[in-house]
Amino acid sequence: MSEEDFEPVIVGFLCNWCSYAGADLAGVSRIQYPPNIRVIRVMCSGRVDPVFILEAFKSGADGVLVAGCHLPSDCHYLAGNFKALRRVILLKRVLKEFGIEPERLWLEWISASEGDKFAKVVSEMVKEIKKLGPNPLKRLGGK
Amino acid sequence: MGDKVGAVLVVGGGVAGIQAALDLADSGFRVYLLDESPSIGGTMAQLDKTFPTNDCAMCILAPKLVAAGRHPNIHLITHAEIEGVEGEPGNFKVKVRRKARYVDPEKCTGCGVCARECPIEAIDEYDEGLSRRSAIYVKYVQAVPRTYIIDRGKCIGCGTCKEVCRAGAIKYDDKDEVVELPVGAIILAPGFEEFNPVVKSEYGYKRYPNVVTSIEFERILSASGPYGGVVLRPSDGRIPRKIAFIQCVGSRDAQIGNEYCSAACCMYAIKEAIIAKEHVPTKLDCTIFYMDIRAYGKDFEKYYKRAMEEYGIRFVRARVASIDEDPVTRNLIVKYVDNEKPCEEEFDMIILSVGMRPPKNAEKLARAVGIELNKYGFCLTNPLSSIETTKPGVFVCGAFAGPKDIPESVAQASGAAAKAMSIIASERGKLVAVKEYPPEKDVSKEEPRIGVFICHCGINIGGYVNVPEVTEYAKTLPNVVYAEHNLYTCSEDTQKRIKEKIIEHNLNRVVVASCTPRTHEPLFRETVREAGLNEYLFEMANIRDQCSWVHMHEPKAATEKAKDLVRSAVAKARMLRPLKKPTVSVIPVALVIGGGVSGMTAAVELAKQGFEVHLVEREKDLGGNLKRIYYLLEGEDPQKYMRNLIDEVNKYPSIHVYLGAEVVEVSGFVGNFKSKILHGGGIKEIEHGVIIVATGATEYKPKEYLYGVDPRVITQRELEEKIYRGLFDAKTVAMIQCVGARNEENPNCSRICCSEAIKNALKIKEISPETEVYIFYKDVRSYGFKEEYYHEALKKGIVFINYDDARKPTVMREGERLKLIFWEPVLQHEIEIYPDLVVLSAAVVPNPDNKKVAEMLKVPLTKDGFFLEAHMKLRPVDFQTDGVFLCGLAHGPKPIDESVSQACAAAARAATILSKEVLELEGIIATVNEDLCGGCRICESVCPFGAIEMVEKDGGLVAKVIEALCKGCGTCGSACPTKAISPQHFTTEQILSQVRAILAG
Amino acid sequence: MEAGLRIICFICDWAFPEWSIETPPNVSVIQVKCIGRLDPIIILEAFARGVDGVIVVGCKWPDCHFIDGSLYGERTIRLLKKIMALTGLETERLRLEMVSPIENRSLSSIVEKFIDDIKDFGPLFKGKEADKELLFNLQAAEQAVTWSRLRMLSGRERKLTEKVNVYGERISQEEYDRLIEEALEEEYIRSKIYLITKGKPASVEEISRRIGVDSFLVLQHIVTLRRKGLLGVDRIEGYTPLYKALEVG
Amino acid sequence: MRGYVKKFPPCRGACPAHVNVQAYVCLIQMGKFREAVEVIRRDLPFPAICGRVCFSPCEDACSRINIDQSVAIRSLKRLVADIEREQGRVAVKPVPKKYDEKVAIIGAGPAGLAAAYELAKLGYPVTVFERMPELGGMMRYCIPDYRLEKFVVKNEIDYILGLGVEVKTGVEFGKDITVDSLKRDGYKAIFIAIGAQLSAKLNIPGEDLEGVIHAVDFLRSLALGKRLNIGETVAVIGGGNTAIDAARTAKRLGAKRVMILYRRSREEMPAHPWEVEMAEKDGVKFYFLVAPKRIIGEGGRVRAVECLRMRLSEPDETGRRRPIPIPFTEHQYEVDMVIPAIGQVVEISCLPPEIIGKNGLIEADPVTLETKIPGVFAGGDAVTGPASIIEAVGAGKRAALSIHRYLRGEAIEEERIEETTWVKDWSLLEKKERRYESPVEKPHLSFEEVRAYLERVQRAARFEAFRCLGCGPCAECLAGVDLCVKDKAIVDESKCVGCNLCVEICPFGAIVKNESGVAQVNEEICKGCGTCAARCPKEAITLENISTDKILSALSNALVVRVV
Repeated sequence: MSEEDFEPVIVGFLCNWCSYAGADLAGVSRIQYPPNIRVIRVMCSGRVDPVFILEAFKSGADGVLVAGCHLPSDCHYLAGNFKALRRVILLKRVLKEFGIEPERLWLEWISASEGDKFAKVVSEMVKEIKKLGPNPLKRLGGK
Repeated sequence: MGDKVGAVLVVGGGVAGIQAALDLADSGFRVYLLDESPSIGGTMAQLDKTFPTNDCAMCILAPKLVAAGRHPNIHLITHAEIEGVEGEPGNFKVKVRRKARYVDPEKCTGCGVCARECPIEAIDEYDEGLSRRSAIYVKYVQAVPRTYIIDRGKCIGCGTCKEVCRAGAIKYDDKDEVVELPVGAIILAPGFEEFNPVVKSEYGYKRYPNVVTSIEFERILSASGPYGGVVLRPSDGRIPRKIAFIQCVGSRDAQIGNEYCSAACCMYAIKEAIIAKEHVPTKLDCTIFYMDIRAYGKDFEKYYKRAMEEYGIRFVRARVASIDEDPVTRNLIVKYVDNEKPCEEEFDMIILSVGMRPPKNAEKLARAVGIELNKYGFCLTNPLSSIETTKPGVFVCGAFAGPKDIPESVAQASGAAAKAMSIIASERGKLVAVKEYPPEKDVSKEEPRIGVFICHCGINIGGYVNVPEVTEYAKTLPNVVYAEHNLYTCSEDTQKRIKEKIIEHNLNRVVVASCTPRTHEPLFRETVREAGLNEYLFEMANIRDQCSWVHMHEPKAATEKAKDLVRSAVAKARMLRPLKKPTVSVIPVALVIGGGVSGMTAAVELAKQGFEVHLVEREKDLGGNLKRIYYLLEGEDPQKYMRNLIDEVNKYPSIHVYLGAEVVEVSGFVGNFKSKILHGGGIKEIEHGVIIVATGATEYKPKEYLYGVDPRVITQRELEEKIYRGLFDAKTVAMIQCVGARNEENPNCSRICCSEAIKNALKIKEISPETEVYIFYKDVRSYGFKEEYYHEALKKGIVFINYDDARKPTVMREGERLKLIFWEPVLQHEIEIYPDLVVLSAAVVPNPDNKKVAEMLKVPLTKDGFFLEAHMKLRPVDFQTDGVFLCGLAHGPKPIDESVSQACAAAARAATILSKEVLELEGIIATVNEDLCGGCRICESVCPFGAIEMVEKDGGLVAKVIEALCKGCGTCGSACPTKAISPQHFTTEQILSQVRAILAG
Repeated sequence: MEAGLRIICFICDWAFPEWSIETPPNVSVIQVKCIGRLDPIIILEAFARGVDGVIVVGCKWPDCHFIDGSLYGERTIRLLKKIMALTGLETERLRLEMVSPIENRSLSSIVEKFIDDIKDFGPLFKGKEADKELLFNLQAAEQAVTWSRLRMLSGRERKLTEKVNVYGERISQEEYDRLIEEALEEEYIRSKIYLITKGKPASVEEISRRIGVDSFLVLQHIVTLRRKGLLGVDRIEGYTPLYKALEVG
Repeated sequence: MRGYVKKFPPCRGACPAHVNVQAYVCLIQMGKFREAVEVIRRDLPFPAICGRVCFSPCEDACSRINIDQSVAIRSLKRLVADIEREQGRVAVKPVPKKYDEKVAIIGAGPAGLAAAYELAKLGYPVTVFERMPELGGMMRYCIPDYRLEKFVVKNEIDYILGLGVEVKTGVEFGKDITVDSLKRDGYKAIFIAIGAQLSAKLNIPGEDLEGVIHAVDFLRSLALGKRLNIGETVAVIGGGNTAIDAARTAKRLGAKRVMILYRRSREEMPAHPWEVEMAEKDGVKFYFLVAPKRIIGEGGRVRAVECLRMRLSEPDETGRRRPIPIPFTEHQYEVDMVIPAIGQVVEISCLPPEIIGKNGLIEADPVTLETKIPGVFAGGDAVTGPASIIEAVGAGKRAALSIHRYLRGEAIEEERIEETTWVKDWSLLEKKERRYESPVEKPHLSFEEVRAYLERVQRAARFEAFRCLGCGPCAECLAGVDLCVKDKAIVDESKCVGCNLCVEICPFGAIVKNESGVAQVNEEICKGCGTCAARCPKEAITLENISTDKILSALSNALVVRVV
């Protein structure tokens, strides 16, 4: 598969209060971005269990985006975003062992008024993951 | 006396108005929330970030907007004004003119197609003129109500909007409508208007494009603003390298008649400078030209310090004489005088920190309501209770009562709500909407039968996503037994249809694919509930905001994505379980800790509303700090006020006062606390629903300036006592400010000392005009209208001498005389004086008991030991722990009127709980599978709300969720190693099934 | 024959019987059903392709076969003249002639008169550097009339000025002209910005220099274009954001 | 027979014979005069006749009236018919007989001949029975020469006969032949179109005096070549077209004074206003609100007519104001001749009694023209009472269709012409005062003048035809689809936002918004002018044929050609 043909699938876990709202704002402002992302809403980025991310990669996601409220104090639940940060950092290490490039996992802070940032993050992520090519687990045959 | 009406009119839909409305509505009153503008939100909705936490303003405001918009007891009346008020407290008749909007709010879905097609452009007021909007518009994207409005002045009547509106919401023949609202009380919260600096022509505003106002700069900073959050110079779109803020533009300016201080500008300028530095990718120099930095609020001084030290923002104490533009570079040359030296400095951009003016229609409003205004045109209030206007039954909050920042406005708002409640306490619950639902069907044993409803949203979705195709696709998904598509799934008739289809097809799960659940989930949940299903058996797929609108040029890909999203929603729907909203009963009794002015006020306000109160005071008598305050700047007699307040406390049999008592143990949670009071040698156990912390604060006992060594060195409070007792006789008095404050040890400002010093100095001049008074200060923080007294003091010849930490005055004894040496900054010379009295403005320090109380209540303290509220901006009297509130000096230093407002606010917030027999809690909370729980306590440690307790079971420990405290964030679920704890509605299985479904395409 | 000006004559199918259509060789006649058919893009494109003059011949009211099609056409020409003035084109290079079949005029004389009147202007493109500017201006004008704002306004001109608007009011011609001229100027500048950034990302100042519009105004238009989703920040170079036109499908 | 289209432009809809006006006017625009006549002949065998004497309801319906004046349709028709006649018509060939069923047509007036024409075209053996020596009925006998030359009538009848129609003249219905006899003779269908030949009587004293001659008889006698002594003063009684014809003929025959006595006022006159105008130009005097009471004779011959003054009452149920005599207002007009022209009646004595209606007319279904006797149809004046040629032609055509269906065993009443036309709200158009002088509208010229004029007006005629707004869709012109480019607007629904602009500006109301709020073009109405496409804010409308791109490429072609 050539780089141009490859359309990555990205799963996004967005926290309800900031990032999901930011993604909505991108919509309201009609900021166009590539249609590669599929969003799953969680109440807090702290809810994102590493299991979710691993399952996404196992199921063939080419990239996973976790987005939450800005550090330090935007979190609706006080500090869920810090927890997300710690988990993602740890998980990135683990991913390597699974044969998945850690660059496929992104963590971003996107506030409710950063619609354009959300669009930008998605666009960049698609670009970067296109460079990485498809999820290696998928390449190995198992989907 | 006429019958009372259990409704309140709140005028002004800014953050203050919204807060007042929510408090009233939550405690059983009908609220009419009126705003002149077409949507609520006020000035706060325009802000980028808020100080001192740098929270995104919209992020924290939007939930309140939404809550107000959908509250069954709040009736929004936007684009309206008051024409007249008749009647008396408890029973007013308010004539309200609802201005023609030309859009039917019942029909408008807020989809925005009209605005996109409208050919007429107008200045966007929300963006302060930095961008354009259409003649048909909504104020901002998150606006509530998100109902469009036609700007009749701009509209040319081409008819396009009506044609493109598939919802049929446009009505060109709309007319103004005058309605009469019966209400028991009125709360005025019309906010303020920014000073228009065109008047200050020397600053070149509007002549030089790179001179902007602070509110314009707020929009420039905002990601949703004109420049997308990149700070740009309006003249050429370049990112500035060097910007300056000029303070007090339109404030503290006798020339233009605005003598008062606008109270918030120093802080917002610091905030804007910090945010600008954060937003600018390159190096940005920020300079703030100021007269005094008035960072007097809680944790403000720290913020100010951080701005200087961490961010390197330069502060220059100088009044700027003029600004000139370099016509070539359009840079701005600021002329100012620093240390008597005329200086010139070039900047890329200048931000004028504009002050607050009374709202545009203040006079009209005052006439219509029948209240008086002060000389500046703000609302005239009682100096000791600044939420009361000159008309009984009419209260005020927010900036209309005088310039102030958001937390104070919010506190005042809740306070005003309490005042309103007490007038019509007897009518509580009489005018609120009560809804009857059919019994809930038990679907637990059924196979999922999912109905999918897919919205065209006019052309918003249907124009880009092949909706019929997605519908057909949905029909092929497992467990989907029915699917259809609608022009507008949110329309009233579709709600009816969904209900019919649920019954017709015996659906037990419903999926709607349309817009965002953030705005529309409650509506559909309600519909599902009305059809006899548990409201949590509903799931949404966001195929508009996150699909059709963002992939407008890729209809094929958008359609595929919509299918994926629907598939994911259906997958989750399959796993949905009905949830019960847990309830807790409420004991309608309050415990107030502290018998000072705050505690007493809170107790009285609650008693007025018919609640029982236990008021616990450690000392032998009531009154707290107020006992030692004899004068007020504004001239009122505080002692009389205190006596009246104590009388009132004693008047209510429902207030149980425990003097010389102490709360020693508290257990339970909101609605059901149990406490022990040590009183008269015995322990009394009480049960109550809420706690109000009003433990006050104390005066710092100085170690500096020979205090306690020489009797001629006293504190302000001691001076006040001396004057009151007629013992004052001194020819020269030196006052030293910030003793024990704004230093390493206690970095915060004590807020009241400047005013106290001015008060006492003026008093001295009154009784002994020939006495010389020197005040040594860092910044004179006589914020708001107190600035007037500063002016008066200056006029009376009181000498204000600035000092900084590097050159503090020194006090020493020279023989019998006291000698004070100080650096005179103007003369650049050291000077000595020999005062008869040295008066130290000692800091307000936290009550040493705070720590004990905080531990007992499991509530946090700030670093310096004051209580830390739930949110510095929007929840100033709440604790993060539900059911516990705070007010007065326990929260931080503040003058009496602010304490009174806060006390009322705490009472109002408490009333939102006490007024309910049972509290209904959110259903999305965590539950524990005890069989799996290993008792490792990880969940307990990660829970930010202390909602998990460990209980014994079969000899081991297992986690237990305290339902009343859980907020459903799910952090515990992802941390739990055995997956024993699971947040409902976002369970691991549910999310994993979504993940798998999304990737199964 | 000496090289004459290149002229295009748009003529309504009904204005002249076919047998009477005779024009000099340097005039190309393009028949349309009605001059109401003439999308402003067509005429601007004609100029952009190097036509030196365009004459439009339609039916005088009330002879239009499409009742008021020609009246719409007339308004379009009025709009076009305003646009031409902005692009720096001599407005005389576009002429509208309304004829009635019963007047029995000859097309060739109408055309010849036109050619005679504009011959002093010479060819549109003079083979000089300025041609590039003019071409760019014309392209911008074409872009401007492609966007819906001008079309929405001009399409409703007759309704608004001759009948009444939705509020039952009539908008005076002066008021309408003011509106359309304002919109025109704005859309024209926006089109230029759009076209420039379509080529390669550009900063406010580059654009300002390129089109000779104050950078202050350029930024304002960029704000609007961004709001409309037509423009985005490409990257920031040093202290200067560069903008790029967004592809619109 | 070709199928009927359902929607007509106003002119065609208004024409009782539904002549395809727009088509032939369009052809005239193009200078295709012969084709134009052919198009007329599809519906009407009498282009020249109707071009002269038709009361032209088409012109009354013409949309152009809303702008200035109607297109001079009748004159155009006459022009092309005359040109064809002058230049020599292509010889008519008999239509091969396709069917065996013989059809008898009683009466060779416009109705009978039109029916014969249609049936012959369909391939039926048709026989026309006529009592008079010449064919043409009222056209031949009752319209004066100065309005309708006999050779014109003959020429057009010859055309019909050329198709293979058998004619039997001098055969009197009811006497020489009857329904039964015809059936016996093998005629499977009969069309009775005997007209209204008898003059209505005044029923006043003196009606039988010498010098009293009823208009129809007067005109018919002249047509038969009789010489009449008309004297110096003639009074014509009545206000219809026949009265005018009689009066003007009398004038032409040398009467010094001709007066028309009419019991109502000018407004109520049934005669067409232009006929009245012409008569006045000829010098005919009009006396209104007078009704003859008796005719006074002297020596058995008319001397004077005594009249009563009338006044008009309130309008009655027919909407006309009834005249009421004013007592004691008797007065006399000295005259040499009185020509009552107050209408004709059907000669019912020859008819089978079962088909005679109460009002002295034949009773037949107004649409299908069936009578109570199966296989017997009736139409024209005999059914409607005195009416016009074009109405008679319409009846003939309808009868032919009915007979065809009857003979073919089809349902007779189905699929009749729906006289709907497209609707345009003309009230939106501010009508401007504009007197328009048609270059071809010169009917008051003498025969010779007109003929000379024709030569000159050919070009003018084309301009006149240009005035046609072409209300119907372009496909109206079935003569030559290739002659002009048919086009229509097409909406790209994915681009349309429903702004309604196209709906507002479409001059023909061809665009509506459908229930999903998207513009929808009614192809039948759309004329492809492109006014919408040039303005659609979302560029959602294109034209099927001549898209903007096509024009742009024409542009480059034009330039390429020039460069070469």
